[in-house]
Amino acid sequence: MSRTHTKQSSAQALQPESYKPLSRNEIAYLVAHDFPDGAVVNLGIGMPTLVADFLPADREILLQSENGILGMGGAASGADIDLDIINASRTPVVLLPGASITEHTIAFAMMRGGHLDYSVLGGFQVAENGDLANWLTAGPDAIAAIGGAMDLAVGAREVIVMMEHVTKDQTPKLLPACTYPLTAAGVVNTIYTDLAIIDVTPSGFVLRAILEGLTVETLAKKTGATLAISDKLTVIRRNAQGEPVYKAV
Amino acid sequence: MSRTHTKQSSAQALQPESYKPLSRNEIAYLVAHDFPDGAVVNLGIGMPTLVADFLPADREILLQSENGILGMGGAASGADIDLDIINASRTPVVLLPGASITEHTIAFAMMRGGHLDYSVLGGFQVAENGDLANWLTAGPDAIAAIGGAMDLAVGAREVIVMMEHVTKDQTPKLLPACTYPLTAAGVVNTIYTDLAIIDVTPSGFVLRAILEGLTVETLAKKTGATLAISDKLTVIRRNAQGEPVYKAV
Amino acid sequence: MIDKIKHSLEDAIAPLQDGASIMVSGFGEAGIPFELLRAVLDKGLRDLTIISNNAGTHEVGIAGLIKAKRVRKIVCSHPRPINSETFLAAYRAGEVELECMPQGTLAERLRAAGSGLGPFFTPTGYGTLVAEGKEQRVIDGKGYILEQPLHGDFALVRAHLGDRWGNLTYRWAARNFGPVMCMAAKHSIVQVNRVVALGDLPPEQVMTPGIFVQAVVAVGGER
Amino acid sequence: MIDKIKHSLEDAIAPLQDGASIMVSGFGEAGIPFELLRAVLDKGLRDLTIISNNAGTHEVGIAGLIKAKRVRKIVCSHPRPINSETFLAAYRAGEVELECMPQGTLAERLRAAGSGLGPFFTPTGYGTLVAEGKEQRVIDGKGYILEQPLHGDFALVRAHLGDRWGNLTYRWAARNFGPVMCMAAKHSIVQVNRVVALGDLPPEQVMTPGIFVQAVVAVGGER
Repeated sequence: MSRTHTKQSSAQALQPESYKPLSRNEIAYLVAHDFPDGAVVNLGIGMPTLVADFLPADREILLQSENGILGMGGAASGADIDLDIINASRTPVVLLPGASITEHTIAFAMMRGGHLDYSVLGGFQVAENGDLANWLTAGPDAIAAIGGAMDLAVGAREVIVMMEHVTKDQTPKLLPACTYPLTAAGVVNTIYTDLAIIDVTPSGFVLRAILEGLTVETLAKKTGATLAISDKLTVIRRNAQGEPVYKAV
Repeated sequence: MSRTHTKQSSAQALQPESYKPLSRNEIAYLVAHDFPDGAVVNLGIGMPTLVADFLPADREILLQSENGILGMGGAASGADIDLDIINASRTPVVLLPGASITEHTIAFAMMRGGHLDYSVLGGFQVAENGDLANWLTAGPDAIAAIGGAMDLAVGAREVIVMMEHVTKDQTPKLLPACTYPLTAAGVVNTIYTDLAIIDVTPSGFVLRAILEGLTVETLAKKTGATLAISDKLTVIRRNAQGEPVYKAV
Repeated sequence: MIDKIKHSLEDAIAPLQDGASIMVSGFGEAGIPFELLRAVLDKGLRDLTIISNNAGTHEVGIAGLIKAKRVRKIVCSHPRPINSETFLAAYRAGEVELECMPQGTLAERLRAAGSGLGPFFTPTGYGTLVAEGKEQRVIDGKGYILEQPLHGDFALVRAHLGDRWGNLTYRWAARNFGPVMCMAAKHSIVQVNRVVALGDLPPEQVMTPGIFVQAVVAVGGER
Repeated sequence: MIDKIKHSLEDAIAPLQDGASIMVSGFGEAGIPFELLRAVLDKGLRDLTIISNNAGTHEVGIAGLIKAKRVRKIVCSHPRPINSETFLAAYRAGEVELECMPQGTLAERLRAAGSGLGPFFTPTGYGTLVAEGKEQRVIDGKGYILEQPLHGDFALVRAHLGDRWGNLTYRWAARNFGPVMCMAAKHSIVQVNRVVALGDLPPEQVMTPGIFVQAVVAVGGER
């Protein structure tokens, strides 16, 4: 698998506090490396799709797709491309040995029935009570498009959201309550952003890891709701290979 | 297929009116010959199972079984016996070319979802409003055993009941209302007994065909509810081959 | 003799009429019955309700019907993946109605219809706009909403192999909505890559039993 | 690495405890996990709730457990096919409780549990004793009763081939309740005739995807 996360633009201006936000690939790398061996995971469309490229080679992690595939490998190329073997984003993929195919009701029974260990979704907003909004902005001409997001959000044992910490105009996306229509209520367990890893607990947001060079105060300003600090707070730094890491080794 | 319906006991005493009740095999023969070509049929346990032996060779009739088989053939023998290929009565059967196997929820979706043309069931009692009782007698020590009967009774396009016209002690089994617990309410379309063929219509029982030698008056006495007579009433007689027939040819 | 094989697309879709509700299989481009949809377009049918995961892409398939103004309403889970401009333009112009629901709810509503079940409670959509106007219930602390069976007049489905009883197999993930739509529709019409002799499909490998299928037509083009 | 293969029946059933609710696959003798049931008997487990289509026949399998007074309750559709004397005697002696329901309702309640759905309306049993005490509703002139998902701690299932991810195939009509019970139980334990290498089962022919299975044990005896 390619590790293009090291190719991020060095032209990006550093913030005054001298931190470099995580790239989308770096966020994906962190998510990928937090899955335990044997995890069964669904990667939603958008940013979560990147996670497939960073799964650690020393763990067996099963990828499920809403169109009935369990055991997806990476993107297909050349003669391996079969237009009847695609992921949820309609990209041709390969099947791993051990893969299986089912029809649609079983694919969604896997999600809704609690059989997935992790569901990884993109997000517009997450509220401190775990509400997720990721399907419809509040604009008057917005056209509904739900897809599999609501099913993915209700059934998995752990729901992970990957998103930028703030919008392009610096509006916080972690909020006391979502202002956009909900995808599901009270479901999010953990949020991976370009600045931090935050757990959603019964008492609200708890900071698990913060990007190196960024102060908790600055992060709190970029967060729309109260941010508690974990006793075990760690720093996300880039190791000698340029890979983001945050756990004590 | 064997045609053992001709082997009925000739020791049976004839009634004063000189009629010979249809044997179970003869009833099965009549039911089998009323299916149109292409019909999809489920044969319940008990007397309905006999119908499989009399299906006309010039019609293609698909047999469905609640344990997931569509396209059953007759009983298996010798090397064809496979204990994983059985009908609802647990008898080893063969599969016809074109047969398919499904798991249990799909097998019952076929019934409940209205995909079967005919469901053939045994009966303790049938009421003039189409209520069927065939699973539990009213005895104080009766032990419930439902099986597939209730599902078979609700979903098929036509529900056919095969039973003796009266009990061993001459109590009518066609009644104004069932006294035994119901299998399903208002579902029966047609009843084939050892004496007659009776349709269940919105206005009650209508006699379609009556056994040769039996008077309508006698039949009415053996029937616990009002019995209307069809404009097209015909007689069930035995042809030169000893087969029961009732339609003008 | 049971013979569900039709010898042309026109014969296969002969029962369709204006105003019909039509389920259309497919996810992405896998499993979409493009040839049957083209025949529906050519037949000139109008005022259709289309039940499918998407609302068509580019200007073919469902999008072709929308562009020709043959579709009154789209019932789907995701009407705007990439290349959905045909639907979006028609929707903004008020030419087509939209009913949007979660994908798993779409699949399960079809299954309830095909299985003879009534409405069912699902947790998907509880606490969201999807729940509005629907019966809701909290059971053991978890919220559910009541969803209705989704019936339809016809299904147009793409499968791989089919026989004269209507038994089907599908290729890989082109299976998706095919089996449940064959169950749910009153009359299911299936285009296959190849018709095979009765008995050629191993009984254990049949993915849609023929009882759920009314017509099979070969379009060739086996991959 | 995912490796669900267990090397003995004892290992396979190690998580079972007294008082567990256990789904048991099979219809007739096809698909009954006799070897696993024997291991449950040998382990000495008590106070079990058994969820299965029948209540066992002769003195083996479920009937063996009943005879040894290990079963508190049977949840099934048909407790008295031929050769069910063991259950009938125990029931009449008050040694075992019975919950009896229509077979299709049993299958569908298991499916609802495995699919994360709440209760559902079914027409089966409307107007009968089965409807007593249940919520009822008439929709478009047809009566329905509300049935609940049927959860269970464990499933004991017999399949044909299995791999280390838990993917399964079944032989012929021995499939019956296997797939839906694997979905419905918290922990599914499957005896197979043979363990095969990962990748040996063609993806399109897998009948139970490994996600629904927690343990696979070979018992040999391939037919």
